[in-house]
Amino acid sequence: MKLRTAGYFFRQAALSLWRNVWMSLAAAASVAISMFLLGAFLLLVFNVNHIANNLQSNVEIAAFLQVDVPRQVSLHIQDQVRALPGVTEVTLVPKEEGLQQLSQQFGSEQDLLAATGGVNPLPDYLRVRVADPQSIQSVAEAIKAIPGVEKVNYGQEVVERLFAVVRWLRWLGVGIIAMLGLGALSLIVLTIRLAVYSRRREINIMKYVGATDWFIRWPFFLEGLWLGLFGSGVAALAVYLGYRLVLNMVGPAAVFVPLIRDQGLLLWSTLGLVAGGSLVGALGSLFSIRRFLKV
Amino acid sequence: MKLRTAGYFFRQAALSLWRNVWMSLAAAASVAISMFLLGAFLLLVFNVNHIANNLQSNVEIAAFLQVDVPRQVSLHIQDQVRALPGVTEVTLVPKEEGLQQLSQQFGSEQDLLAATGGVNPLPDYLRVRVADPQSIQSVAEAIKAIPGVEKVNYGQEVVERLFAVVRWLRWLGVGIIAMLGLGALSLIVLTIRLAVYSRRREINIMKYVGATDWFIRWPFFLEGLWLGLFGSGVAALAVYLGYRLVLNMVGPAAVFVPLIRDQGLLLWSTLGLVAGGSLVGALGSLFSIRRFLKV
Amino acid sequence: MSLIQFFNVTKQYPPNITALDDVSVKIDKGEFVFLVGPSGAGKTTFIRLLFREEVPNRGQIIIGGRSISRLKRKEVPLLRRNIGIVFQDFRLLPDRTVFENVAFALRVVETHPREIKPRVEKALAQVGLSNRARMFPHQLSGGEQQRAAIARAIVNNPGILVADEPTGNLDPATSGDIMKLLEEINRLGTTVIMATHAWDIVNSMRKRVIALQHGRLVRDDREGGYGYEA
Amino acid sequence: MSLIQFFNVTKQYPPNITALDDVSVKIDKGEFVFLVGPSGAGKTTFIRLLFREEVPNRGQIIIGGRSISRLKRKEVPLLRRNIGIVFQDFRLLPDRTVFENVAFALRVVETHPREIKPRVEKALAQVGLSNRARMFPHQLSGGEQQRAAIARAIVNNPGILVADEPTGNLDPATSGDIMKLLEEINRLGTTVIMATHAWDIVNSMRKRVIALQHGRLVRDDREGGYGYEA
Ligand SMILES: Nc1ncnc2c1ncn2[C@@H]1O[C@H](COP(=O)(O)OP(=O)(O)OP(=O)(O)O)[C@@H](O)[C@H]1O
Ligand SMILES: Nc1ncnc2c1ncn2[C@@H]1O[C@H](COP(=O)(O)OP(=O)(O)OP(=O)(O)O)[C@@H](O)[C@H]1O
Ligand SMILES: [Mg+2]
Ligand SMILES: [Mg+2]
Repeated sequence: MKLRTAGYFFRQAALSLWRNVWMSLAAAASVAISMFLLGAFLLLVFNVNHIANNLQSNVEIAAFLQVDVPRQVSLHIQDQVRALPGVTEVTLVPKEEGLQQLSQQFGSEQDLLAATGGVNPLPDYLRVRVADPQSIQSVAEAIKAIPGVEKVNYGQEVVERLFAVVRWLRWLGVGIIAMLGLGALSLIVLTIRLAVYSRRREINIMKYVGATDWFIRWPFFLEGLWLGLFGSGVAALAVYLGYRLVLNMVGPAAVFVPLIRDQGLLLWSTLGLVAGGSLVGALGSLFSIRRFLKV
Repeated sequence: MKLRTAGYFFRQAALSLWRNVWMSLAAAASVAISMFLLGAFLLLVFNVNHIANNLQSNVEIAAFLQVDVPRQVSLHIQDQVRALPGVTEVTLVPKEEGLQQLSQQFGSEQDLLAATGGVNPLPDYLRVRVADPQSIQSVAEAIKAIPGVEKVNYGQEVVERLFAVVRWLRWLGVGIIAMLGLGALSLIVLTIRLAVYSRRREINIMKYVGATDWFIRWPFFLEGLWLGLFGSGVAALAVYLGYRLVLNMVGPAAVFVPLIRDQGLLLWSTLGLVAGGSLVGALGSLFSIRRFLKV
Repeated sequence: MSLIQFFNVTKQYPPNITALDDVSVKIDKGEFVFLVGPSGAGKTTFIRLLFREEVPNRGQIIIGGRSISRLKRKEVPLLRRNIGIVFQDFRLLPDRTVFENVAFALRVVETHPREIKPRVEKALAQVGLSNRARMFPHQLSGGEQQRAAIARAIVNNPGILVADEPTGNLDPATSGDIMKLLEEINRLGTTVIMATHAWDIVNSMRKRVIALQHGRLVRDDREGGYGYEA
Repeated sequence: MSLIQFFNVTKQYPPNITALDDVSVKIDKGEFVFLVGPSGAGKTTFIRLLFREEVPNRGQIIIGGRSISRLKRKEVPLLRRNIGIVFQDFRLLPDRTVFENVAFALRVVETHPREIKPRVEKALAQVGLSNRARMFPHQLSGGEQQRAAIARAIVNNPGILVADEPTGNLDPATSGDIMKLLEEINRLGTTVIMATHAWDIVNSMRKRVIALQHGRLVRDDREGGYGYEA
């Protein structure tokens, strides 16, 4: 292929899009809708995953010390726990604070201490956070092995439950993305096939006049590429702006819904959409004219 | 229109689908994919809503009685609470049981009672469930007004938070369904437009030979209807079987993920898909030929 | 009153092509008219105006006493059903068989199904295509497609038969058969208007000849021959 | 050795139509050949086989010493580029202008852009279409489309020019011009094969005539006239 022929292909693809403008728009709109849905769900799944991670890493271990351990030893144990691999944060809750919390819970602050005759029956305890939620069990066991620790509690049942739900959510997310990805792929390919189908005669004529397969393919390839690029560009823009809008709207109220605010992810996923859409458009187009080239 | 003409239309539409079989399949596949996505997410949103409702109705009120209230009075208060409108279940947790739970929590059962000199510092409390999660606040206030109740706790913060998340989830669900519905609608209409577009010459010729607009429209209407029916039929079947599969797979393990197992909902939503798909197909087809009839 | 009247009809195509230029002509019921002229003279345009594929930019066309530019949208099909047309480019429905293409002209007027088969078969026999009834247009030779188009135009016994170059793809023998068929139809009362380049046919039939050149009417002879020099 | 050779070529279409039946013929370089025969005789089929739109069911076709049934897929375009073809149904690209349609035959052989414009303009002038260069096929009259198709076939100075009914939609004067053009091209060394029903042209030119009937070769005269009775 000579270079000037490439120029001709570009002009030809552009002209063709323009002359079949109505069809081009329909195809591009189809790409845009599919890619928008895919993009929106991609972000949704990312966010759900993010929230789930958030929830998981909020899980704490409560390590109750023996009741009769002096404060000095408590502090020492705290240091020991802090030195364990995977531990990120250790807070010592002295028994006085523990009692206060308990009293508040029952709504009878003074009574509780009074009722026990001024004796605080509670132990000191440590609140421990770990870096990787998956390591929580092993850390808990390591803490339990430290002398002076009476009991370790990380709400085993609840945590297991939470982890199960999160695992389930992740699979669901992967499933949804796979489904939508496949759906978008098929929809784009089908659309481009229909668009190419309505021009099958044109392809035949080119062949009869002596055009090689690649000579016919190139402009269609470029057309598909541009349809994909344009359609998924619109989709990416919509996803981007839509997400910013959601961030702004939910923004202040969403302490409970910690959305991803990382510009990088947003940028990469929109770029991914555009790249994917263009690729599918171009390849779909190539693939679709194949059967009409056999003359 | 004479009746025998109707028969002709039916045959014509069927023939046409068959003679453009490749295009018909592409269009039907497009309908099927769009409707499948819509259907799958419809069920997903229904289920998320169901689970959220479930979570909400699991919220309990803990009503702590005054420490010095005798057991007799506690039982009386329990009856009073049970009589409140909206309350479904009231369990009395005697202070002995309370202490036992607390002791277990710290991992030093005997010590706690011993430490307090055999005196139990805890109050009795009631665990209350309500029918409608929205009424939890008013029920809590009513309970608080009963003499002998010291403090009412329903994890105000957590519940507010849960409710906010659920509200957010509901809106998200509505948004997703609206978006997917619109997307499916547009995709189907665009597909059918492309399919009709490739037959624009045919429509012109019919007009030139003296066919009235309705005479041309009818077979296209039927074609669109069948494409929609077939495509969304396949989608509905896939959704139905897919959901049954998920139920079976998740089935035993999903105490934590209470899915809807109501056959009615499943049936109605799949029927809705089919009806919607057919309608959109038929109307999309009618709408698409309009511009080619103007000759 | 004449069946077809053109009053000062001008038809321009964008950007600035005048396909018909101030043409006035009257054609009576039962006439047989040849439309001649060089390539691009406006013959096909004349025919397109007749069945309202196009509307004139200026002037009036009256058919059967009605101005066809004033037809309502719903009345256009009724006009067309009374005009059998053979298109220069055939315009057969690509995904229907020859039989169905011809039958279509009967279906649009909701002919009883029992009548359709014999009438289509008769029309196909008249153009010599009986053995191609089950084939699709793309499976036919050029001449066969042309004959299928003729069969569709005559099957409905229209009041007016308009044929654009109906023998362009036919050998002389088949052309002769088709001309005999058109004469026969004309004898039974149908008005026939035929655009053609076949000077031998025009010269041998000695019918009315309307000649166009550059969109202008340059000659209108009762019993003319081929030729369009002014 | 002859440029084009048909050895016992038979072509059948489904279901059971024999379009060419055991045809053997040789055409030398530089010849001018008329292909005649009634509608459906197999003329277009003969041409389709030449440029390999179809392949024969039996027999061999040799062009320039190579069997074209044995061409590899990549070689087919090279064959076609050396054959200028005027199709009976024109086959112009609907969404390109006349200029672009003609230029396309140059583009596929990657002609230098500077050369394209003058050569296309020359070809359009030869068929008398210079003033229609910017228009689309559907905006042309039948004869103009035919001439555009002829311009596309000759622009590339092909070694072989095959024309299927190139004057079917043309008036006698334009037909005459086109025939002079084809003769001119032939004189410059191009082999011309032309299927036609125009008995007057065939009779007046006295070139080689190959007559087909029902797919069989019934006559092959050095300096023949129109006619296909065996
Ligand atoms: N849709 C159109 N847009 C622009 N110009 C057109 C259109 N249709 C026809 N023309 C032009 O109008 C002129 C008359 O065309 P018309 O088809 O009536 O010629 P004709 O007499 O039928 O010629 P032929 O014998 O070649 O078929 C031609 O020059 C043609 O280029
Ligand atoms: N694709 C096809 N499928 C089936 N039959 C076909 C096909 N193409 C052509 N035929 C048949 O083959 C025979 C020869 O066709 P061909 O087109 O070669 O005739 P022709 O000599 O060119 O006729 P004309 O002068 O009418 O163009 C015809 O009877 C036609 O019906
Ligand atoms: Mg014309
Ligand atoms: Mg032919």
